[in-house]
Amino acid sequence: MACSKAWTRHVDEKILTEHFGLANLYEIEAYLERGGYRAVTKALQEMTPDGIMDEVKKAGLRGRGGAGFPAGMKWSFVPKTSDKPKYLCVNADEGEPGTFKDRYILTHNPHLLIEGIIIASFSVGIHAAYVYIRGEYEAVAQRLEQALAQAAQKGYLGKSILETGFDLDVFVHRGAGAYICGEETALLESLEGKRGHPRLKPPFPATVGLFQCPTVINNVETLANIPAIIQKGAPWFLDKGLAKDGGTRIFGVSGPVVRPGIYELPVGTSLREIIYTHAGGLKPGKKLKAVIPGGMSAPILKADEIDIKMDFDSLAGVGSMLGSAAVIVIDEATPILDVLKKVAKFYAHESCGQCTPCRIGTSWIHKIIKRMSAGHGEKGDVDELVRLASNIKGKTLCPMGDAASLPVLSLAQKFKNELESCLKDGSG
Amino acid sequence: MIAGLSSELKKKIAEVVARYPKKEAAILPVLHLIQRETGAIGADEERWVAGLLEIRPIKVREVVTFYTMYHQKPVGRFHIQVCSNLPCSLMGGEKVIDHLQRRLGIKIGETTPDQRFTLSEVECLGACEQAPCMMINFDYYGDLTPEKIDGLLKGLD
Amino acid sequence: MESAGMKIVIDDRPVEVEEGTTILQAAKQAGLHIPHLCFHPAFVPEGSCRICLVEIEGLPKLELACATAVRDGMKISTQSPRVREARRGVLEFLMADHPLDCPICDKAGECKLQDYYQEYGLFEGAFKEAKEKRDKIIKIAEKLILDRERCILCTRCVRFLSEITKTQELGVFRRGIHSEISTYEDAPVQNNYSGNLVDLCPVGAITDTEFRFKTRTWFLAQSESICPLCSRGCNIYVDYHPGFTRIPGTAKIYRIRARENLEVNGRWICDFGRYGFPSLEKDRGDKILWKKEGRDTIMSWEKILSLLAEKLRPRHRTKNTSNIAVVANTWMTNEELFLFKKIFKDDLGLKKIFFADPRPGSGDGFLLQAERTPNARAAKEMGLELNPVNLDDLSKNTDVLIIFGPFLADLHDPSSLKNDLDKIRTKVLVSSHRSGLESYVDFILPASGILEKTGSLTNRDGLVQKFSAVCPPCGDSRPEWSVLIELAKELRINAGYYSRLTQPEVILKEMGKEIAFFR
Amino acid sequence: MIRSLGYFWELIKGSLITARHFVVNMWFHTLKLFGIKTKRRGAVTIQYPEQKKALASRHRSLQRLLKRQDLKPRCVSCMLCVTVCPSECIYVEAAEDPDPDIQKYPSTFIIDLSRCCFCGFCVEACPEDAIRMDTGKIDLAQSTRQDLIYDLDKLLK
Amino acid sequence: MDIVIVLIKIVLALVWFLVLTLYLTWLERKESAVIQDRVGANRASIFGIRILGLFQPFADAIKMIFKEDFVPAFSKKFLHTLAPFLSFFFVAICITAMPFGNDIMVGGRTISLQIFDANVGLLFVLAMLSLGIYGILLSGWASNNRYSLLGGIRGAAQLISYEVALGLSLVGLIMVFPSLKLSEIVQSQGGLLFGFLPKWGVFLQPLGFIIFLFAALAETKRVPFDLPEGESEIIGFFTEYGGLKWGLFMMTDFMEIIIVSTLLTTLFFGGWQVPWLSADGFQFPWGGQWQMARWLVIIFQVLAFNIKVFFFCWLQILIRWTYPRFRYDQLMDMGWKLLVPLSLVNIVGTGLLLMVIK
Repeated sequence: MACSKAWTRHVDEKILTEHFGLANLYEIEAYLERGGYRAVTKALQEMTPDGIMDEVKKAGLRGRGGAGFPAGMKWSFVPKTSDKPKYLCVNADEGEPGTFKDRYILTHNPHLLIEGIIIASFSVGIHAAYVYIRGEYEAVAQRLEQALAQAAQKGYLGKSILETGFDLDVFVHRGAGAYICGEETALLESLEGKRGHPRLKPPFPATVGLFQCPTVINNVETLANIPAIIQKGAPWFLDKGLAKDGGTRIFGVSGPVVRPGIYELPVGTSLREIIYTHAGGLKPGKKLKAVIPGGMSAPILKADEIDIKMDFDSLAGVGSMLGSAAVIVIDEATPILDVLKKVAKFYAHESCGQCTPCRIGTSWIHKIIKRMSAGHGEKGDVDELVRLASNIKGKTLCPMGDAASLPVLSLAQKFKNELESCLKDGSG
Repeated sequence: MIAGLSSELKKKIAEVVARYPKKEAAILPVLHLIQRETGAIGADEERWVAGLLEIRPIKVREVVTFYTMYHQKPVGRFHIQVCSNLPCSLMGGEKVIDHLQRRLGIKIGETTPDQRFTLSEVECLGACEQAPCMMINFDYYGDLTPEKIDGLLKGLD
Repeated sequence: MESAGMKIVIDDRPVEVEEGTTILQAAKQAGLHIPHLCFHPAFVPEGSCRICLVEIEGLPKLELACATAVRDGMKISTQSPRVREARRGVLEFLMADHPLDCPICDKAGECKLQDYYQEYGLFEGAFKEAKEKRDKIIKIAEKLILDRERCILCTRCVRFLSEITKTQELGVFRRGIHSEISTYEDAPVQNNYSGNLVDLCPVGAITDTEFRFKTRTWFLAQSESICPLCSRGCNIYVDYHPGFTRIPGTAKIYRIRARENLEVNGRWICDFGRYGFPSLEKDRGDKILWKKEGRDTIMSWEKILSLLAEKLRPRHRTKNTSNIAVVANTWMTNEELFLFKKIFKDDLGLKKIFFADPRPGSGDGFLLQAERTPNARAAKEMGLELNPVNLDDLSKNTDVLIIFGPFLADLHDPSSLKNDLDKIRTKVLVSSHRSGLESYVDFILPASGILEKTGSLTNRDGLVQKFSAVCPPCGDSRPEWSVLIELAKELRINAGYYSRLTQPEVILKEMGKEIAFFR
Repeated sequence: MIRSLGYFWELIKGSLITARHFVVNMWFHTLKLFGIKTKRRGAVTIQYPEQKKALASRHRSLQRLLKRQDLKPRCVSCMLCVTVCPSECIYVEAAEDPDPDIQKYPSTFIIDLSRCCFCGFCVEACPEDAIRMDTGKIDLAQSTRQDLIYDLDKLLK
Repeated sequence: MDIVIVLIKIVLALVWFLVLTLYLTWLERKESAVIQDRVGANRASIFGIRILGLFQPFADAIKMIFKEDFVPAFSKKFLHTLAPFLSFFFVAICITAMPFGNDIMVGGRTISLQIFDANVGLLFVLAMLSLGIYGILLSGWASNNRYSLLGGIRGAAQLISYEVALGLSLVGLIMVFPSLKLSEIVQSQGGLLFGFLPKWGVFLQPLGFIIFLFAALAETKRVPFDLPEGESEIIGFFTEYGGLKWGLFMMTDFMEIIIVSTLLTTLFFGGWQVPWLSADGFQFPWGGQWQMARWLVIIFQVLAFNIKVFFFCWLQILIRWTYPRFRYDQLMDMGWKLLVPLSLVNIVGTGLLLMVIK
């Protein structure tokens, strides 16, 4: 690994990241030493599938991918009786700018995920799981494959795990560079070997998913939480976080802060605390201008809005969202137009091109912003951006339309004055 | 070019194909494997893959053109992909690109005449904590500064 | 479970529909049109155009009408300000990436995008940026041209080729704003149903070299008809240009399009039928000729029919009709075959009745049939035997020969045809097309082409389909049924019976009385 | 009866008016005949072919077709003029131009002036500003019908 | 020899008559143009020579000659052709009775400048004018067109109505100049009234003159009285005529103008008489005289006749271009309720006056 130093930095010991400090945690021996696979043993030998599902439901584990859908509920949607095979897809297509938590889990503690996969599959009755990992994470994928091989060797995967008669195969599937494949139906399409075009919902993947079969799709971080829940119980997990939103979250902090990195903190930690206490505040000489609290698709918060609890409901209350809990810090020296340009370029580039508002709307917005940043902005362009973004919002096939429009909307509205000062003055 | 696939690779491909209930689903990993060997996915490779997975070549082309990681034309020996997305550009991603362009004497999307380097600008690489970052082939390099880049380039090969 | 009726309300109209119906279908039942571009009833909804959004009471977001199944008690609004605003927004996006070249677009006038813009758009274009440049003239099939700038990526064409023909010649390449429809390398769309892509394309992205630039759609009169080129009997639209008064030759058929009939052809027709229409208009005979002593004399219908009747009548009186032979064909309509049978078989009691039909081709296993004649089934149902022409039998002891249709010339080689026909004294040809037979016969009666007459055809599955004339008869020509009736009247056999049969509808009714099949 | 006779006086008045006109105009005519120039003329007539009145700026006269910079006709043969023409005097046949930005050009463009009613709808309808009625030619009489049929060459002149 | 002289006179009179007719068409155009501030016909030219459009009548004539001689279907061809000739003939014949000047002595012969000096000359003229109605009726009927027929009937009704007034208006005149011979009527207008006023009919019969003027205008069937024709809207008796036959109707119209003018001149304005001009020169009432040669006097007189005729032609054209058309009831009212009673009053008044003077 060319820069192994970079893979470990500023880690807070918690549920998921407890042993990240260990250099060889990804080796199964090291993992077993630390009490690994005990949860699997407990789940498979002492618990019923429904019991596991109930425990996860009670734990208030919400999806860590972005939408925050309760994980237990998701599992229960899968029809119990179905002659079709069922599948588990692990969403490791971490493409949201600002997000890198899954990479940490996969590199440092792949067995935690494998454990989660085994428990979830057992609970739902799945015999094949695919980990859809983004194409750029080649090294990560290799490490995961290695971990899988080790787990299989130790009998935690494959035929009749722990002699319970439960079979499970886990495969790694690498994407090839498409942000849209982080959307669950697009991920399925991609996994089926097609273009990553999101599917119409309904039918939901829980009933018609991968290869037209019932499918559970969970984020890496979500599944990585499962072993702790099984081992320590739902109340313990719930206690770590908030009433409806249990556990901890891995907050990834990037931007000009003193200590960028991941921080596993209880759900509901305030944004100010994350930035100033854990990440060490901004670099010397920089001043906070704004924060994007949940990955690029989350609406931006201004510097005076950071006294907010980082959980789904609180952030939704101020018109933003927790998303993947990726905190991007923006300093005073950065022009908002540059931020907007990056946002617009990203979504124009990553739109899959299937549905009209996203395909044309994102590129239109990008063209306007390009023009503005080239100094040819005209009066009314900011309002035009707002209008176009609202035309995309809520009208697209998949959530990417919202993801593309929300940051533009929030930037254009909250920083209207700054943006308008970039326009040509006069009626232009 | 496609004829010269090593038997080892063919075995690997067969193993990958077997992982999926439908052959078609293996297209992404198979393409990855082939591209690693051939450098790009041209029409020959597409037809070969289509034959292997029992689909029409057009389906392969659809997939190849959709995903950014497949190249229809070969790239240089070192494919330098620099992230220019928000977290990286906050930390000076543009400077990295400018420096690389100057240093390699090529623009974004171009390959050096000696086929050593190809420079690409990519969206988020998922390493925002070490911004600005870049990827040379599949290796990540973070916290880049012009000096560090110079050192890296020198160390290559 | 008995499919329970779902009671829903669309735009204040209560409708009861079956379970599983989508909102779009339900609205159609209620008589409302919800705009849609990517949706086509033959395919699984894709939901990519986003123009069929409707508002459902109680739901925060607008939902797709094409893919959302109704639930009992749903209240749907297809015209609320929110919905209209959303459609307008979608149209604005489509327009931003669509060249506004309606004046030279062959789809103009029947373009969905135009229609919807008229209904929901009508805004000043806010798009000030540079439009995407794309390739405009791409030959994707022998007769199809793709204009990528006009393409709105509804992917109907792609889905048609993968779901209906299963040939998958087209695909979507690249992504985002750069997405484009394309063929693979140099493999063009090559199947017998490629023409349907033009009908399917909701905008003018795929056009047809046969129709491209020829005229504008609003000049065309659209008539419903039946394709006569094989025994499938596909339902078609024939688009006919009534012509410019001052410019001769401008009144003509410009194209054939598929007409929906799920019983027969679904929503498609084959290219053989679609592009076969020029043969119907080519080489038309339009003059009534009598080759009196080798010289062509132009005659009137009254005169030539009475001349013919004079030749036939004495033989009928003397019950000496064995030296009369007739050749029919199954391009004739039900009514004509019926009259033919009535007059020649029943009334005149002829024995020498033959059929000359076009040679069979090969079918394609989907719509196109090997049997290249539209009405063979009817002849069988009527009890006519489809005896092929045997030239020896035909010319032996024959004095008068009446040939219907031009096909005899294709079936026999000219020299033997001439030899055998020369043995017959009086030869009459009733034909819509020139085929070379003219030079062997004495009387030429021009018949109207199949698109110029009204009547009915029976397809191979025994479905009787009525159709009406698309355009006026060419020149002096008359439909065969009228020729047959006039001839029967001149022969003065059963005069009362034949003079009642004034219209094809009347004849069909009469047929129904006599032959159970046509009831 | 007597009352109605009042119009006799009006009749005489009327005659006097016309007579006055006659006398006055005749006077100027006579002066002119003897070559004496006067400010006022005996008649307001414009002697048409020799003297011409300036046409109004909105006048409509013989149609012309405009050209592009490369001297091709601007017309894209959209046939909107054909559609809108109330007297059906325009006939257009389209052909394919090799330039994909033009695509369609008229291979035949005929205006039958013997039918034209100079309503100017064609000018209004034209989306390309390819036809105009501003040539100022209004004396269009010809001795044969054929001469009244203006084709592409004549209209482009 | 007499026959030769008569023939010469006929030729001269006809030439005069026809040339005047032709140029009356030109005059009408020009006069109307001048009244209306226009220029009028000035285009007809021979080798580029225009001279005020004087060739216009010839151009018209050529045009009419070369136009298709059209006879409507199902009409009587003969009658249809005859009608314009009848009209033309009956008007043309009237010129024979007109005295152009005093008798002249050529080579010991006394030649009257009149073709045919009937002793019922006046009645002859009136009779011939009345016969013109046949042309109108015939054309209306023979056209096989109900509009033409109606036009013809309107024309006949109008002409007959005004004929009455026309005849009656002259009774007073005949009583004053007790003769029907036109030459005598002219001769007797040679003297003076009250020693200075020419003894013209107009001074002796002012009311008669006015009635005659109106009735005569009505007889010419021109604009205020053009109900038989009404070309612009009600359609008249020669709708179905074209070319030369139509031209004949038009010529008839103009010839009627001339005939009416000559009648007015002859009956009311002293014919060829020039005031105070006797056979050997002017003898002014205020004393003094101009001696003149005999031939000069004759020329003066003929000239005077022509000028007077010309004036009335001009006047009629002026009237035609001044007034709008009558309504048919107004026309009939005026004829029967105004002109006829007035002319009767005129007769009675003249009779009483004559009795008193005697």
